[in-house]
Amino acid sequence: MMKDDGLKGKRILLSHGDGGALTRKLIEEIFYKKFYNDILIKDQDAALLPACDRPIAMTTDSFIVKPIFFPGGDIGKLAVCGTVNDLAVSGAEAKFITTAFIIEEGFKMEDLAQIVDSMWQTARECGLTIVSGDTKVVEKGSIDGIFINTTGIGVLPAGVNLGFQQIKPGDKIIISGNIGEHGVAVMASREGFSINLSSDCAPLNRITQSILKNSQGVKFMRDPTRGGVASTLKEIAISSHNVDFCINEENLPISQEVNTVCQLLGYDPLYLANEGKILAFVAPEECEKIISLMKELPYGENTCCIGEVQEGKGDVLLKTIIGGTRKLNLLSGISLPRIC
Amino acid sequence: MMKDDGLKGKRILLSHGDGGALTRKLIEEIFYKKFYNDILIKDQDAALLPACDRPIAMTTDSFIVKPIFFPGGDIGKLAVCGTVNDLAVSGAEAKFITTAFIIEEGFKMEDLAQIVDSMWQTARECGLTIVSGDTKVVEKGSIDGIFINTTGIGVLPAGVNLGFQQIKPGDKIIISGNIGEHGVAVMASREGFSINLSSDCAPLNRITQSILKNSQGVKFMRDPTRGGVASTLKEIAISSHNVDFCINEENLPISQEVNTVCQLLGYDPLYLANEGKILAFVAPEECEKIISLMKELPYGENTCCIGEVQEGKGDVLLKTIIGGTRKLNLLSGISLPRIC
Amino acid sequence: MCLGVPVQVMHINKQDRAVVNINNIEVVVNTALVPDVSVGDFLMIHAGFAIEKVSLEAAEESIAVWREFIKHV
Amino acid sequence: MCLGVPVQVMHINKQDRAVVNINNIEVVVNTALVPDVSVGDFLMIHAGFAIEKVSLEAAEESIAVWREFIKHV
Amino acid sequence: MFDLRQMSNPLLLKEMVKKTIDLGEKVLDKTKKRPVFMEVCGTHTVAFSRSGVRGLLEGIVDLRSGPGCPVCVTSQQDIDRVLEISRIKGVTLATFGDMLRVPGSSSSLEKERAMGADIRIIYSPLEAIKMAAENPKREIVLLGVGFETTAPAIAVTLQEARRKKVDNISVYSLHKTMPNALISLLEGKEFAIDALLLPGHVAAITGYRSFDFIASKYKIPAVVAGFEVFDIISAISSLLNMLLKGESRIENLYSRIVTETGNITAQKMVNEVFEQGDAIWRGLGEIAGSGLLLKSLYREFETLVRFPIKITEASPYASACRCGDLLMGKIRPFQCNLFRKICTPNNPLGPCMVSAEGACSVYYRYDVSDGESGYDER
Amino acid sequence: MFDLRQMSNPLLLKEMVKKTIDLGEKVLDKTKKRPVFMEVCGTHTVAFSRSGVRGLLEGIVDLRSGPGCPVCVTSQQDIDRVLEISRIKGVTLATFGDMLRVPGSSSSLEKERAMGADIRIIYSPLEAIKMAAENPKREIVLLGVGFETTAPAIAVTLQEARRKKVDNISVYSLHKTMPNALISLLEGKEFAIDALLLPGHVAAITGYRSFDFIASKYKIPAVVAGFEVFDIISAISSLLNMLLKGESRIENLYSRIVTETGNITAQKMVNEVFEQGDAIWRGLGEIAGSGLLLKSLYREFETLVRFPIKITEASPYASACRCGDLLMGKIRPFQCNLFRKICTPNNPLGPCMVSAEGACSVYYRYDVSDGESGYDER
Ligand code: SF4
Ligand code: SF4
Ligand SMILES: [Mg+2]
Ligand SMILES: [Mg+2]
Ligand SMILES: [Mg+2]
Ligand SMILES: [Mg+2]
Ligand SMILES: [Mg+2]
Ligand SMILES: [Mg+2]
Ligand SMILES: [Mg+2]
Ligand SMILES: [Mg+2]
Ligand SMILES: [Mg+2]
Ligand SMILES: [Mg+2]
Repeated sequence: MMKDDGLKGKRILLSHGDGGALTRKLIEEIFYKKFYNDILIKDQDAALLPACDRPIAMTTDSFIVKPIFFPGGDIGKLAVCGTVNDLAVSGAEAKFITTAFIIEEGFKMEDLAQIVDSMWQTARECGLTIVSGDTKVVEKGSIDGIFINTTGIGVLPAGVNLGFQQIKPGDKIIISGNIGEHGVAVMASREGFSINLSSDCAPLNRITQSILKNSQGVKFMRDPTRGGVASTLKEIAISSHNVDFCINEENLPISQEVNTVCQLLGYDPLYLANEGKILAFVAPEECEKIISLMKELPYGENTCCIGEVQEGKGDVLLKTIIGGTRKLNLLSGISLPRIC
Repeated sequence: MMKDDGLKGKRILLSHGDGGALTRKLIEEIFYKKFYNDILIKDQDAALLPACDRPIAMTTDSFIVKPIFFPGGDIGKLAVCGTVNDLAVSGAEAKFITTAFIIEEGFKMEDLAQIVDSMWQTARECGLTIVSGDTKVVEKGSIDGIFINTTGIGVLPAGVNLGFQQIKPGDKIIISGNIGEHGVAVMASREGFSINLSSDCAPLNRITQSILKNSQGVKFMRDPTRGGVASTLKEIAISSHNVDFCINEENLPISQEVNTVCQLLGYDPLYLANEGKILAFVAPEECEKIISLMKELPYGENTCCIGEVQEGKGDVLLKTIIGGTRKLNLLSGISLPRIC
Repeated sequence: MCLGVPVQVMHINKQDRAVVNINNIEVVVNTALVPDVSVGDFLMIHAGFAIEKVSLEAAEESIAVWREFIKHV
Repeated sequence: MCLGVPVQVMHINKQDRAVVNINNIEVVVNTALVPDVSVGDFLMIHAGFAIEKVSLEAAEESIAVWREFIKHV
Repeated sequence: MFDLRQMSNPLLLKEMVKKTIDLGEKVLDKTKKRPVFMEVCGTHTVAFSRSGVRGLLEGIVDLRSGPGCPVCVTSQQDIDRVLEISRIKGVTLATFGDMLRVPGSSSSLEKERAMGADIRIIYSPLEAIKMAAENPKREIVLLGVGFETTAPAIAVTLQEARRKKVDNISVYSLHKTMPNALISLLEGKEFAIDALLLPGHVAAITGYRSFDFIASKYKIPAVVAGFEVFDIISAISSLLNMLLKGESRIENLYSRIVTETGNITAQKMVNEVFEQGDAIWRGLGEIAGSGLLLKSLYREFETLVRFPIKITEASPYASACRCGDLLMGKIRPFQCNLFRKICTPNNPLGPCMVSAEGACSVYYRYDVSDGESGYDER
Repeated sequence: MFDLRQMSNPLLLKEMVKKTIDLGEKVLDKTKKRPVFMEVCGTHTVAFSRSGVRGLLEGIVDLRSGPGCPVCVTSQQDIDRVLEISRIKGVTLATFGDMLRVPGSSSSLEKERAMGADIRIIYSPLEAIKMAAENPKREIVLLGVGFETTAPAIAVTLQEARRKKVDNISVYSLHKTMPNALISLLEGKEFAIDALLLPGHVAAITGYRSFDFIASKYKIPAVVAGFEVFDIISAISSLLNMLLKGESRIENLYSRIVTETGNITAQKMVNEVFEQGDAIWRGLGEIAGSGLLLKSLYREFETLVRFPIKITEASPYASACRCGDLLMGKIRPFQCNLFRKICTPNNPLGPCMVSAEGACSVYYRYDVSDGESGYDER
């Protein structure tokens, strides 16, 4: 985005959050300037949305990231993608989103404008309408910059019925691309590594809608964010019935950059956050077709099959490159750097 | 609520927010324990809600309050009431709500349980279902305790059509009870005043649904939260067309406690937050009936008419007790205590 | 800069502090500037300090004058 | 407690610091424990410190022994 | 026992307004012009506008604001110094809320806080002592702003700091005193005010005799008045009465608080800690003997000794800002061309639009009429 | 130039596994029981489990963990002291992440942080110097945990602190050294391990000759090995070979890094800063000469001198916790009755379930089999 020079040097003041004249000014000059649409600008206590004859999906998330601007995105893009993706993996078409900002006194106005711009760009890419918002300002030092909550609703297309209970032995497990890139990109920019890697932060709704429309083989999807691929797989394994998931280490798409940073800092890429990836469980006979559908679309180019479902008792088993087997579990304790 | 003694001495750890095993434990032991319902416990990325053949209302707000527990409520009750009331004043029946917590490392587990309990109690009172949630934990010192975002959706009953454009000269302006009590209760407990006053924090959906169902005379409603009655009236006056609002100072319901604290600290009660009040604009011929409907219901006992709409150019005019006139404006600058 | 509030003394603490009451709200004020204060006295408070006693008699007198004036003039 | 990563020296700074490279990622490490380091050397890094040089010849030899063994035994 | 709330009886007050208007009309009959009164004190400015009394009486009296808003009369150079102090590492600035948004040459305390300065709003100067005790590694600077009413509180605070051996507190005193400022006003060539409403709480400290010179030397009628609606109507009525009778006296209408000689204890406290010095008043310029500076006995608590800061040139205000004229009663706010059009509380061009007591801010927020009705501008 | 990545070639590694199993079967044929090997170093424990090598070879070798996880062998009393230090006002504790969740008698650093202690995770001890320089008003306590590999880094850090005159940093040294701990183990009455895998990075510092006594005095075969999959398969293969031939030597399989005499510079650094002292090892008890304490020359950097803390009685661990037996190679984790049932990473009853290198935690997280297959427990 072109930075708006009129905002240079301006800062968020506590008064911007008092619900009075300055709040109104902020809303008009920063938020409405980008988010402008017929629903939002009615300026009601609640946005009025059309009736909906299909089941509705609804999800919420708060976004906190340090640094706020990172290679491949910023907290604004993250906040829209995060909610779009939760709707997408539940099978829904994302329609409407609300945004709630908590901003630290002294936050740079031009940074806020840039975040708002990237929210708007991302929402537009996804065909989302931002229908309602909220802004709170807190005293300097009482948060670290900015937190954003987004809550989204979407519509479930006819014929879509995803769920843990659909997952059956023989199903294939697909991931839409490289693992751990958000986690590593954010960590590397925090630690000041010079590294040529961007966060994978991206909206996945086009991918999910494409495979749901063109194949009956999709059983279940989830986006492996906090806790990474390993925790997400384990969560699904726990909730599903009488299955194990068998993952092939040699099929895992992990870039050399990610592997190297993990080695240096003592992390495991399987437990690092992804912000633009889908894990999909699909019927074996549809697997190839679904992979090619995903590879055709942006953000799905590196899609591959990483394993399959077997009868079992809720374990996630990783076949190592030398043919050994180890388990994957829920992340336990924050993923600390370790020197052990 | 009875405090759960098993939680005594326990604190929120960073690991509770890592998306792994401890996050799951927290969700199950604190959140699901109270919020349990068929939609929520499906544990999907997005909650699945039924189709809806009427227009949908949607609203979001983040809640930050110091102290977190105050006379008359806590941040949990506030977070549910705030969103229920935004839906209520837009005319909708509140149906589903999402909750997103940002919690400081070290927050007391029993306090969290108590907040969750009061959210649940309030949601139950309103007939709301909590359908989706999110929990983030941030480092000790990086926020002040807990922030909660709630986003709600509701259904607009047939025949309801509220809007600024309905407000016409001659309409009456009603408030559902005493002014400034949330602001004063919170401030007094912050300053350590011993004072016999509670926050007005309350859900207003029963009141709004009752008057919408039983009268065609409701033109517009709003809840005068941040910025108070004065800012809310002025906002409405700005958005409406060719009207002034004339308010009678002698009709304003303000308790002696509120007046006194305001005198002591140099605040104006008209600019203090309310968390359980409605400002309603109603047709003059329906005014008496609507007032009696409101007086019948909990939280509406002190309803009264405070003024009326006249032709004009967007001013809010206050007739003082001695017959003078002054204007009310948007709050400008945080409402500081002043000694001037 | 001269907002003031009249309050009544409920209790006198040591070292220039008194508990005062106004409409059933009690606060502590500094009485260093009004040393001869007694329980029951009315005080004018500014910035947490009592700056002077309030004479109810004088207040009553002021009103009486006006009432007289309104009635007879 | 003994995680280590092999890296290659790209540049030697004064006062026991060197820029090292691993898979195109560059980081600065402390070389106080390996004073005679040269550009191009491989180092084993632990906790931000080079703890020893890595001999590529020895590594090559170890593999050669195995290849021999696998081929002929 | 008499109940003070009787003073707020609306019926009584409405009657008082009526009588006052009757009286005003008699004055109009006699003089053929609306008399011009000045409410010297900013707290009176607020009381007139908030209660609507100003509007009710605008047909009979042209009420002007004076130099009695301490925030407004603080010079830009002093504000710039305060901002510089707030930027010193390790300093916590304790200030009354009124000062927060006042613009200096290029910033305000509110903006400095957003940039990271540690600025705390206090209700009472005593909180600064608590703050100092609780934060022994920080330097608390107490911003001393106000007139004779506030200065004693600061004096007591410093005495308490000394007694309790709290040594990480200092005061930056911008305190001002009324008499010399009034003299400067009254001596002004263009002074054209018919009567003065004097600040009641200042008089509570100083005694009403301290204002005698206004009547005796300058022959201007004046009243000492409180801040209730009852008080301000009484004040106008009394002044009209004097005008009608051609008298010029100092009348004490605030006898429930104000005595001839004032609060001797408070005066002693002030004299122990402060001494008279010169002060620069925005609009009025430098006035000899109109400021209160710390005595050398209290030099250890002097902020400027602890933190010698450089004096920078203040950049001039928006040249069209008429705060100066306003503070001398020459104009009313709407006579400034920027008022409401460009200058608003969210975009204040002068301190009179910022302070809660500043005339521009008060008129913007409360007043319906621009004061033009009734008799014309003269 | 030779590319180190050749070591990770899956085809090669798979062949190596095959050959090793062949060899193992010959040993089984000869001895009629699975030989018991101990991987002394926790980093090896992780390598075996994460790669799946442990499972692949479980038919031919019973692999036990040893006392080489520095977090696990830290005594409870020492952890309680660390917790007490973290609670001191003004102290910032700088620690490797591994220590954060280790339970003391009634708390952990993670819980202390939640209660307000200032605890920072570091990657390298050098960060502590930066921290000290940037926070001159805080006392940085660097927690020195680790074996011979880590001690030189702490030594260099303290020398740099002295050179840079950073005086708000101190070290609480819980450093331990391997040789005397191994002797204590080998001298144990119940010692029943057939061969040892020695820690490669410790040997890089000390030289492989420092382990000679294992073969010469105790007649146990041992290899010094690195941490790649290539290295650990090589290690097993080499030990099996020695067993088959009835040899007991120290073989250096990590010649790309480890020399006979080790890193002389690093040894000098350690000797300048540290001296040998006694240390309490969890499970092994007090072992003379197995700890590294600051020399009096560096007394100024000694945390315990700066903050004398009282020594409290440590409350005993869950009595059924078998970390002690585990660290001596007497059992594998699943033989503890609490393992997985009650003791899990979220509810760890002993440090072996907490540390990333602790055997219980490693087995819990990675291992599929419980090591029971193949030949039976003996
Ligand atoms: S309106 Fe603004 S510019 Fe005009 S005198 Fe007042 S403060 Fe100055
Ligand atoms: S499983 Fe737990 S209780 Fe058992 S030995 Fe390991 S750490 Fe101790
Ligand atoms: Mg979500
Ligand atoms: Mg999500
Ligand atoms: Mg998700
Ligand atoms: Mg809001
Ligand atoms: Mg809302
Ligand atoms: Mg709201
Ligand atoms: Mg609202
Ligand atoms: Mg979430
Ligand atoms: Mg004043
Ligand atoms: Mg080791």
